[in-house]
Amino acid sequence: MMDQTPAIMILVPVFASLALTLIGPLGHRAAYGLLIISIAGSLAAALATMVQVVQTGQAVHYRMGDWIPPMGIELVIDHLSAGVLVLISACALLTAIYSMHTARQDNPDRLNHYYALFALLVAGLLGMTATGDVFNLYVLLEISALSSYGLLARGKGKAYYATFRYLMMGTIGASFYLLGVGYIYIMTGSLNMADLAEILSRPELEASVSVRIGFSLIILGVWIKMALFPLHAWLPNAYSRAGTTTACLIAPLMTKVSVYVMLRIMFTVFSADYIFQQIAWSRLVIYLASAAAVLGMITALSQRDLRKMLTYIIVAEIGYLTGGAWLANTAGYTGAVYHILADGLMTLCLFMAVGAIIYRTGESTAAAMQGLFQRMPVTAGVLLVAAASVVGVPPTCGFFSKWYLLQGAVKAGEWVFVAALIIAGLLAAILFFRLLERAFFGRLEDAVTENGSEKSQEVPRKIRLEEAPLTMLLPLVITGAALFGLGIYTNEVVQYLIRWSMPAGI
Amino acid sequence: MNLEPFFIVMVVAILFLMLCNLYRVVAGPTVIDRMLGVNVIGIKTTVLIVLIGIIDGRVEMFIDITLAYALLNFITTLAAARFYQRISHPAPSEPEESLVAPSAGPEVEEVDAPAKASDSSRKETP
Amino acid sequence: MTWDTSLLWQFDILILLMMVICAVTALALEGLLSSAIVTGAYSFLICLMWTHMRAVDVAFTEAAVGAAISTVLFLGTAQYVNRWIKKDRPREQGIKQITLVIAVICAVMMLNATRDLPEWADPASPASTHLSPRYIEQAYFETATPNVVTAVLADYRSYDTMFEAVVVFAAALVVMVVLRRTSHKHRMALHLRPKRAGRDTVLRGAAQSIIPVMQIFALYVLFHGHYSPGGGFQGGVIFGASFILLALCYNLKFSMNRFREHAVLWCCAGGVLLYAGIGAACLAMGWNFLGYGALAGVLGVSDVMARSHGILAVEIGVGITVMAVMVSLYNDLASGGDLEEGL
Amino acid sequence: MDELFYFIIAKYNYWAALVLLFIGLFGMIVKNNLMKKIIGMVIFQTAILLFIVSIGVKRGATVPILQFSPDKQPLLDATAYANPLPHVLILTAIVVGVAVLGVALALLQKIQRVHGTIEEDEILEDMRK
Repeated sequence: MMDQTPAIMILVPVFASLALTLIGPLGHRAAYGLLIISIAGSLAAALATMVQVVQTGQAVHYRMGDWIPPMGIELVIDHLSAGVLVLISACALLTAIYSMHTARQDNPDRLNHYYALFALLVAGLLGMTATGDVFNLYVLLEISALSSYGLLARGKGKAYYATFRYLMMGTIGASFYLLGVGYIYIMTGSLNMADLAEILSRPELEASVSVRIGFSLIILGVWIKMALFPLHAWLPNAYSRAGTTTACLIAPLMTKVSVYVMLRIMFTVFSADYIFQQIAWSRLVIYLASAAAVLGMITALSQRDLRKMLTYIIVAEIGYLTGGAWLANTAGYTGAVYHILADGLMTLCLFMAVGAIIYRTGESTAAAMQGLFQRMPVTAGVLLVAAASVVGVPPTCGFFSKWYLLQGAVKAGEWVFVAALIIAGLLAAILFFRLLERAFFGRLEDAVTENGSEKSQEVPRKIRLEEAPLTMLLPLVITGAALFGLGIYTNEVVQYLIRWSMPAGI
Repeated sequence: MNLEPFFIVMVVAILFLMLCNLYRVVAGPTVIDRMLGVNVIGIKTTVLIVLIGIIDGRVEMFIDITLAYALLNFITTLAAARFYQRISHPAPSEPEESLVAPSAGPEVEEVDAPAKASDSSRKETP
Repeated sequence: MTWDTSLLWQFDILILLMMVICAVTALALEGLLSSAIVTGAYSFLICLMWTHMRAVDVAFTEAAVGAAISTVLFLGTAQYVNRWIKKDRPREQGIKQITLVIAVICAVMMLNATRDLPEWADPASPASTHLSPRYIEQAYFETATPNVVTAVLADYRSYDTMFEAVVVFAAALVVMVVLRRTSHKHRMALHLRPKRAGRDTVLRGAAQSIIPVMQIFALYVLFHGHYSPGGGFQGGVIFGASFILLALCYNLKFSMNRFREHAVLWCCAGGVLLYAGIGAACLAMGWNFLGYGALAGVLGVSDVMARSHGILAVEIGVGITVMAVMVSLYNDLASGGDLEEGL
Repeated sequence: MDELFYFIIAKYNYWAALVLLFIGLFGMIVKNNLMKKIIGMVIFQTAILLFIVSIGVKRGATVPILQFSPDKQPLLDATAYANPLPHVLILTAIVVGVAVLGVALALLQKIQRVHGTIEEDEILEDMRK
């Protein structure tokens, strides 16, 4: 059974989504339970795979249908993908637990279908991460994209248009990816990543214009999917109008998996040599990334809506990740990979905290933060941790990823990126300081008067504890603790996972 | 007897005929013209697929496609006709897509005219 | 330079020209109904192109999907939206122009780069010499399936195909989640949808004679996929189209009485379940996921024949899902989500 | 002249696919009506599929379904059959295309109901309110 874990990990959510479609009459509790069990199964399988990878120090290969790789499809789980797989399934599990109340609030009808799409999205993301075949990646990309359209469209009325735009951009991105794969296939005749890597390293293909165009198209497609700076316009609208559970699931994972795909294409299919010597876009990409980081944070600063603010923070974080990956040195790569994990957790934590606030107060503007510490101390505390991590305060994981990224940037001499990292960090500090000041020192009465006329006429409510329900609080606290945990075990993560996945040539 | 050149000539000839249909599809002016044009293109497509099969020498591999075409083409046409049945009254401002000449169109009843007026009624409360 | 008569460049150029014309027209026309119809013509032409490229399975799929399903879905949606494009409005979106300029630059670069591509239809191109000969030479001996496309689709790359079935399943689910309403108070204002008048005797007669033939043909396409173009997807679409035809000739209620809402949902999930279940059964018997060779013991045949049977079984799964999904998409989109009345 | 002719013949298929691709992209980006955007998307996707199927073509090759000699032995000359792999990929991609099309149309109906229009600028106006 142990050698079947890669397949089980992906299949369990698929089967769960099929079952969830059909168990409507059993009610939402059955659906909720089934979802959690299936994703917990995925997490267990992902952990088992990771343990295996770390223990043997070798990638796990799984041949679908027992066909030998270039002919059949294989799953390849190396150190990098093992980490990302655990991140995906863990985040999904936490969100699933968290969804008890919010999902029902957002989906008064068809909750089980909503959960079925939830499970499909998780299966798609896991499959994208585990696969070793470029075309299979496209199919799974479309599965995760399709299910995310369904999930996002369950938001409030304006979500439909935002989702439509996301669909258009997502289709362009995926189609560019497919076209790029087509170009690569013309020149090589293969689809398997390892096989491609071998063929593409031949000298006659290094100078080929078609291969270069194929690479550019794939990267462009992935950039659209991960919302790198000039291509990010779809993201804030789509994510900020989604329901709470949807936002918690999609916001941390979709963009991070796209970044993972970018790393895969860059370093597994192509090689560091090819990208940094032949293509030589690094400078341009790093400028884009710097612009993303700074402009994302500035835009976030100007938002009043909490959820929208967070989506712009994602745009900024994508800048960090991209910049780190294109720095072409060890520290930069370590920072980027570590930041995938750290940022996944951070974003999850922020969205969960904001979701809890919205669940209790029913509004999502910054005014909802007023006096938060008095009403929802645990949520406010976790929010503080997450904010510290985004800003980069030492014991949290956000600090370490920034540290690596800064190191890498300095080593590469990319001063623009160094400046962008520092400025973005400062902007984040200002952003969260403003919020948390309200949360900790603002008094509730101010909020009541601020909220609108009819409320201000009421007798001021007594300040009482109105913490979110336990199913929401528990995942929130776990995520908050994980931010510390990942920070404390940084060395181990780098040593056992990231160092092993370091591509040759950087 | 080698009939291949004959079939090739036929293919090209049918293609030119198709071009004529395409003119009707592009130029319109009414939807019915377009529908008919597309329908004829569909029929020619089935013929061409068989001819390609003959040229390829394995016509049995191509017959299934033509059968599917013949069956499914009917559905498209029928759907378009059904659709037309629903909206068979032209909107007053856009005479171009009408079934009959705009002047001969019957009185606008309830179909397309309320498109603007009923915008609010179509809205769903978000 | 010799040109095989089997690839007529005159033919190609004419069709490609027509395709470009159709594409431009479809985007330029003002009425959405006309646009949808021209898109149908575009689909005919691309199918012809694919037949000519000897991609019969692809052409078959396009014939089933592009010619029938897409157009019907377009028409079903066009009932519920403003069908006329509003012209002459000021354009102020500068970002679009910038994107367009970038796109044109990309186009020029990519056109320029085609010089580097191997020439069209070259048998010595890398794509034709690396993997594909292996498939062609081994598929028959390893899977007992003469149709190499089916063998690759449902065996060598069956993991992809499973997710292909999952994709259509997901689409049905998403459309259901987005569009369908359970509460009756949001029902579409009925004045927007005039009732059909009269009985369509001729149509009903035609339907009665065509639909059984169609369904038998669909089953033939599904089961004969090993030896001729076709397979689960194409057969499923044709079978689903027979229900759509029923709905068009009678009405939606009539076809939904024959194929009920719950049954559609069960079939949507059941097909994928059959597919993934076969894969999981192989896994349980000690092979890897979707290694049909594991079924040899159960079926009492050789490994190779087991693979052949495995292909058939998963094709049936795909067929069931696709059939149900096509019906479900039509039901939802053509009725605006309330399943009251279709096209 | 012969050179040029040869060059055109050797590449025209890729060109046509790319031209269609950019027509579709144009429709997706510039058109104001969302239905037109969807039609642009369909054209865009099929153009890519056309491009990829073009890879599988071989001169003088027949459909990738094995032929048998009179004594029931398969004829296994790889150059005699078109490349099957692109066909497989495109089959999957067509299905994905239909799925996306269905979802896009469903969203379109919802947009019409919520905003009362499917013209992009009017929707944006409606959302600003």
